[in-house]
Amino acid sequence: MGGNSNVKLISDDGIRIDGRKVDELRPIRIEAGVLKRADGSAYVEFGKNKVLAAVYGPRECHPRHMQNPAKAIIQCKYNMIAFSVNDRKRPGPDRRSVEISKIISEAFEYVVFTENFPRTSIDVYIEVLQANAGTRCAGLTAASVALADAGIPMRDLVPSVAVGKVNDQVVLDLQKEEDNFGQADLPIAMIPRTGEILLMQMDGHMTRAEFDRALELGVGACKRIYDLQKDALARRYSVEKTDEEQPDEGAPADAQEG
Amino acid sequence: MGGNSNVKLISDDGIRIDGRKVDELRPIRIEAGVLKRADGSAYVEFGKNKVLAAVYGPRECHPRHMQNPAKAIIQCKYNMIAFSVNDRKRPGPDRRSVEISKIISEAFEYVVFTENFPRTSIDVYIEVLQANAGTRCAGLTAASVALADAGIPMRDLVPSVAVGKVNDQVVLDLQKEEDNFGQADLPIAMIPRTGEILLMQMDGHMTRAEFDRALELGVGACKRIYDLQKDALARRYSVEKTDEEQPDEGAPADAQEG
Amino acid sequence: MGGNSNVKLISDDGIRIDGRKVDELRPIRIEAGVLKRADGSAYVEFGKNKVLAAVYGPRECHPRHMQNPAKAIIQCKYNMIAFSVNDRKRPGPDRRSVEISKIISEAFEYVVFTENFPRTSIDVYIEVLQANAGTRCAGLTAASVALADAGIPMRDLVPSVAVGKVNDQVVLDLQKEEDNFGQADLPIAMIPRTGEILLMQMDGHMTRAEFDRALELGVGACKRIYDLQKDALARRYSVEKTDEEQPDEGAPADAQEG
Amino acid sequence: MARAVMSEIKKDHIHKLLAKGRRVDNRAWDEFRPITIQPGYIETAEGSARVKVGNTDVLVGVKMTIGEPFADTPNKGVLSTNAELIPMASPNFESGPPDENSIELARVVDRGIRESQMVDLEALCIEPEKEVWIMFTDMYVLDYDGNLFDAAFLGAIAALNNTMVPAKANDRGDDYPLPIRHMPISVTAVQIENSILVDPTLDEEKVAEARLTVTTDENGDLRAMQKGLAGAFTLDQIYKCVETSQRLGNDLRKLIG
Amino acid sequence: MARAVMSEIKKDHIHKLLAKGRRVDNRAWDEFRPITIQPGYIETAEGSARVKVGNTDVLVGVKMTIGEPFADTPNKGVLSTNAELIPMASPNFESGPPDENSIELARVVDRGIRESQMVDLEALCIEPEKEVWIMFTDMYVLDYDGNLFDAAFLGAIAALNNTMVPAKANDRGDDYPLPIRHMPISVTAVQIENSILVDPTLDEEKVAEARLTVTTDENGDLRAMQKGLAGAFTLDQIYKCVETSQRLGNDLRKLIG
Amino acid sequence: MARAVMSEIKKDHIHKLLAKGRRVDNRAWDEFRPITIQPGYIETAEGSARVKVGNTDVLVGVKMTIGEPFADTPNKGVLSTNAELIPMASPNFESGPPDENSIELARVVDRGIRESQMVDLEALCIEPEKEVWIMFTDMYVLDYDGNLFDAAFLGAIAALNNTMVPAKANDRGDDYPLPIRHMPISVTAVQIENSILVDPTLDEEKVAEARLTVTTDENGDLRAMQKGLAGAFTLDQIYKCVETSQRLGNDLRKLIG
Repeated sequence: MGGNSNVKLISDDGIRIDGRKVDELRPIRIEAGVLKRADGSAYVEFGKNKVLAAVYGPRECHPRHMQNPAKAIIQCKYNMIAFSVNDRKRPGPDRRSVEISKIISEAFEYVVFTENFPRTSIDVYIEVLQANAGTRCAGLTAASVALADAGIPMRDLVPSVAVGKVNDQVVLDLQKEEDNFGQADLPIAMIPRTGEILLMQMDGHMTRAEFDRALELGVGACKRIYDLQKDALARRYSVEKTDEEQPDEGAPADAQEG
Repeated sequence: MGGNSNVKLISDDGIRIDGRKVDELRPIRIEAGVLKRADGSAYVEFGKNKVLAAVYGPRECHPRHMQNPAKAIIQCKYNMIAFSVNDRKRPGPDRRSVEISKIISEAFEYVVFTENFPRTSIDVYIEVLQANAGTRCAGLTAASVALADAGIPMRDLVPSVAVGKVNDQVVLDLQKEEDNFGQADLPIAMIPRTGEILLMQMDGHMTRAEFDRALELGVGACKRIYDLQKDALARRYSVEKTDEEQPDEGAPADAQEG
Repeated sequence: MGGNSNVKLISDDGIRIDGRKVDELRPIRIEAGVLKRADGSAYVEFGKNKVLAAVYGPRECHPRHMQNPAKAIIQCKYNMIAFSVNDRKRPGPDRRSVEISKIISEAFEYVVFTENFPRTSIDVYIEVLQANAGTRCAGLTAASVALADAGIPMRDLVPSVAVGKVNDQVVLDLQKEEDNFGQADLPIAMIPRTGEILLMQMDGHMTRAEFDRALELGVGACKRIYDLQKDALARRYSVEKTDEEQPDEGAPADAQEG
Repeated sequence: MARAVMSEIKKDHIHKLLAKGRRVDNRAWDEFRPITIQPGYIETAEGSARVKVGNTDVLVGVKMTIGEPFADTPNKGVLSTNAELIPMASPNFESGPPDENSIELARVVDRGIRESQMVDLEALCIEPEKEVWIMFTDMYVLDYDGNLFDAAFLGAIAALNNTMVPAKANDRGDDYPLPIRHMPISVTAVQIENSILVDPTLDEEKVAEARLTVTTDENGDLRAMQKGLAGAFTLDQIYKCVETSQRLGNDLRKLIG
Repeated sequence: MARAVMSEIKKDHIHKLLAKGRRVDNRAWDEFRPITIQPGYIETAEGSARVKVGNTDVLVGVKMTIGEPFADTPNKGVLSTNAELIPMASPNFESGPPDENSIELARVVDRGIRESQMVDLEALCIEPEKEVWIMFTDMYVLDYDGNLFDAAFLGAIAALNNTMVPAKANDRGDDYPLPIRHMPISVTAVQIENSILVDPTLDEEKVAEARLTVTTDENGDLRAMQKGLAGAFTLDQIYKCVETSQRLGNDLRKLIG
Repeated sequence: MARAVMSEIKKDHIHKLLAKGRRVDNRAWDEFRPITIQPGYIETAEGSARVKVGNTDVLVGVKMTIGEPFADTPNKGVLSTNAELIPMASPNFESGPPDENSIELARVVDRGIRESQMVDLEALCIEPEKEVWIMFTDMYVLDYDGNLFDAAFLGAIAALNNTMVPAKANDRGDDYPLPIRHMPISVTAVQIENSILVDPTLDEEKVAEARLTVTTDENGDLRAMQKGLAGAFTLDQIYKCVETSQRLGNDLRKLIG
């Protein structure tokens, strides 16, 4: 958040620099099952963001002292690759990615039926290949599809999106320039079936009215992303049926529904 | 030790820049039982030094390969917090604190009845909140009280003080300017009951006669600090009796006496 | 490899700057059993290279998850000490030494009868005390003698040497200036008894004909180094017999022969 | 900081009391524990404060040095915020580099200071592109009994409020107080079986399903939020937390000089 | 990357087929799996390529910044090559700093680029002793099914071939393509019970006794070699690998722009 | 370096002999093992020495580079001392960054050099506040059989005594010997059941209750001390150690050039 509201990012007609309206999402593309080795995987684009997610597990949990005898632990690692941003990012976790990994892990701990897999670890890897603001939301969206692709039972899929404030207006799904020069950023993730908020962060400056409007916009957008997640899994499932002739293997579909 | 004896730190009347005589300690304040979570704790001021010590244990020793089947191990960590010195100190152990932690751990290994608690670890944390020369001695003095406060049986309390050489004179309990521009530094810790030396380091330059005089001064001062340690524990114990009505819980007093 | 063929390193008479012919080794000195604590050890000089190797094991393998229930693992650590090179090298492994350690470990995994010692580790330490090009070959040569000195049964001793290309000529056993300004470097290690190549790396630029010539030179030189390795072990063995009067303790000799 | 296990009996006790609308220490759901703030606790720091919220004890210090600005903000001072969950404070804290818990704590406090524009960073520029003040805020947890976010944030703003820029010692003119523009306050609540409880103790945190920290300024505007733990909040619960933060923030703000 | 254990049945299967001169996926001993190269895959990089060799999937990006040259090469750009075997790619890869496997991979690719003089490093000097271009080549393994050396090397040369020096954004004149002088290609073969197999799959690697990577240039000259794994090669096997690399290298070279 | 366990039989043996006033290797209580010093052992170092004290074998090298002085000592060279307890030297030494034992060793040697003002650091200033010589003393333990402190210290002073400042190679005039002002010598003794033993072997160290290193100069003045291990010394024992150090120091000093 540069907090610099002098940079004009929204035209007088309410059109943003990439041509979107204030309540419009970037083009979103979701594909499930894009990697061979991982137990589940997904590829997501939110505009110019390119994000891969892979899931391994439930598998034996190392180191052993981290095992929970009552349930699986979720270990999510969010990472930006070195050339995903303009200035090369040194490989390895920085403080930002440690925090994001933690809050995404916590979010999935709630939706995955972890009690089904005691003593195991479910490992979720999110790699941001190309970044353009909103990577944690794109990553969470991708990881959720990858978990379903891995056949891991969940309460629901988890869509995620950021809302923000730019030029004193509440806008949906900030891209890079808007994020750099905007006034507030509010990433959320939700459980569509119950309407509960699973992840929420905010920084910048919003009045109470702006916050309420932002939350409303975000919740609406999450529902649209949810549909795209379900579509991707449905395509994946139908492809699998055709390709591999396994009409009985319903794990991804199951996962998607509950 | 700057070794620069040109800076005049003692007046012709034998008075030091903070008004003390050469054989005078700084004002010392000792309080036992100052933290809630720790099993034992103490707060110590030596002049402008402010030091906290906390003890956890005897508790299970991790990692397991460090366990000693015959006795407890003492793991002391001495640390200066980032803003305890003029130039901010990066958090995390540096070589100096590693060495000090080691020699303090060794000192306590001798006085604690470690054979009473096989396979356990007794963890001693010393945090220097504000530093003004002599922090290892203040820390050791505090840690000893914290061990007693935790009810851990010991041969004796361990008082500690540094003696030094400034302007070609042997002086007790150097403060910061004296340490920076002094000619020698000799921190010691002792077991008052037996008169044995438990910790001794020296650097700088001392003749044999100066060394003998320094040792004599230090041993005398340790006895005075010992009394203050015992007072602090007595106060703590009487407070506990009043507050919590536990006239039978004699651990701190026991520890203090043996 | 500077690849700079303008620096004249071979005279018109085919003589190199240290007086050698293109197919001549540097003076080589090999001594077995030079350290007391290690189970086996060797000291090797290739010209100005000074290299020590020590072997510990077979011994219990830590950490346990690295144990192989079917055989011993070989853990070789190649290291250059801080003042072995012109610009002080920071202590600790760098990427180069990690790679060299890996390929040397792999080489010895083949020649040592690891299946004789399941679940153990055989630890090989190579310390380059003074470096002058070809240290990995000198180190491998030393380590092989140290393994034999430790009485560890092997298929064969492993001699090693580098061949290179300097001033468009293929030359044996590059020293430092030749390595700095040469055009190609080809370190090899072999099993003399079978003629097999156990280690091979190459960088720079060689035609196919040059490569064939280099390999031929290297194989021939390895055989000469092999003889020196056997001599060193024979001397070590005879010394031991004399010194310690243990005519029956044939481990080093056994190792040497099979 | 693996979330420590707690006895089932203690857990039940908290749950049963909550069912009757009560807390273990008899506080109201929106009541903080007693708070003490000792500003200027450390002489070697440019600013400092020791803050106790109940038994939770945090020491915060501010150090300032001169350095180069970031390339993209050539006329602004630099802020660096660090939290140390030292093993002195809890049997569950371990020695070593900051783990995910201390990183999250530091980053949430940092955003609360930075994004609220609490400190006028432009006033910390000495010469654009060349020299600015670098401000290190280090937070040490000395005794841990829950609600670190609010205790650390209170400590940080109290320490900043108390900081003198050491210009004189650096040959840059006279010392002056750190230019403070806003006074954001964070209020943290947890959700336990659909109840919202402000300023949770450690025992309450262990039972809690979800945590929400809301930071508001003197106008009641939102400056930062952070949801934590594995559970979820309904929208109504979020609105309740926001309103509580606005209301209690005003009371807490009065505690800072 | 501990060499993962593989079932005895799978192992036997590979061995039995090999005895009949066949591979599990019906390829000839000197046949690569299908290769796809997507140059320019990442917009935020100065050059990039995503390369698949069978199921092995590698993403390579090149970033360039301005920095100081090394003291001993004052008029040459600096090359830095890094490989990340991220845990996404294999259940046997772990998070953390590069281990010996990624270091070996990075160094072999680096030497293949550097010692072959593929890039004209002198053309990357801006001002001798002062300013040169620093070129970071980062290779990420996304999906691992064997033969990383060749997949990563193909990715690296495809990305370099595709790299624009970002002079304009750095106020150093107009952008220009990275000056490429040679086009080395690496070909890796393994030995299994005295058979030589090019482009091994992961299963073949697990069974393999020794590995040899040979890098040749457009003239068929040798530019780099690396022997790996615990076994040994006869001289004849080495000559066979060299000749195969020369022959297949010419085919692979055509895949790059 | 966990203090290795030793067999009870060996322990008893040492104790029984001591009761009769004898040591396992028949030395007197105040007698060093045979000492050999090879100065200039390494050509790539500015100074070096390999020192054996009995079977304990230490290699010390000195490297010098030009760098900036510390702000508080603008006219003095910089001294950096490092000890490596490499796993070659003992089955109990492990690879990795310096542990507390090597740090203590390095720091004790460092203070012995620094605080004794052995080297004239002002003569290592090239231009105040700008350029001084940085002197790295690296000590490698090659074979460990007790009394590292004295072996390492002997190695360090022998190497320093042998060091030529590499001015010529750095375009700073002619090379010159490092300016040595004092020749401090450390003598280490251990206490075993109230006996004092100088220059302990590894077996003696394992049995020892307390260790004391006393460093004295050519005038018999004290320059550094370090007490180690878990036991305690009486004042009389300390005086005895000091006097022994003064006496033996004079003998050892003769071994250095």
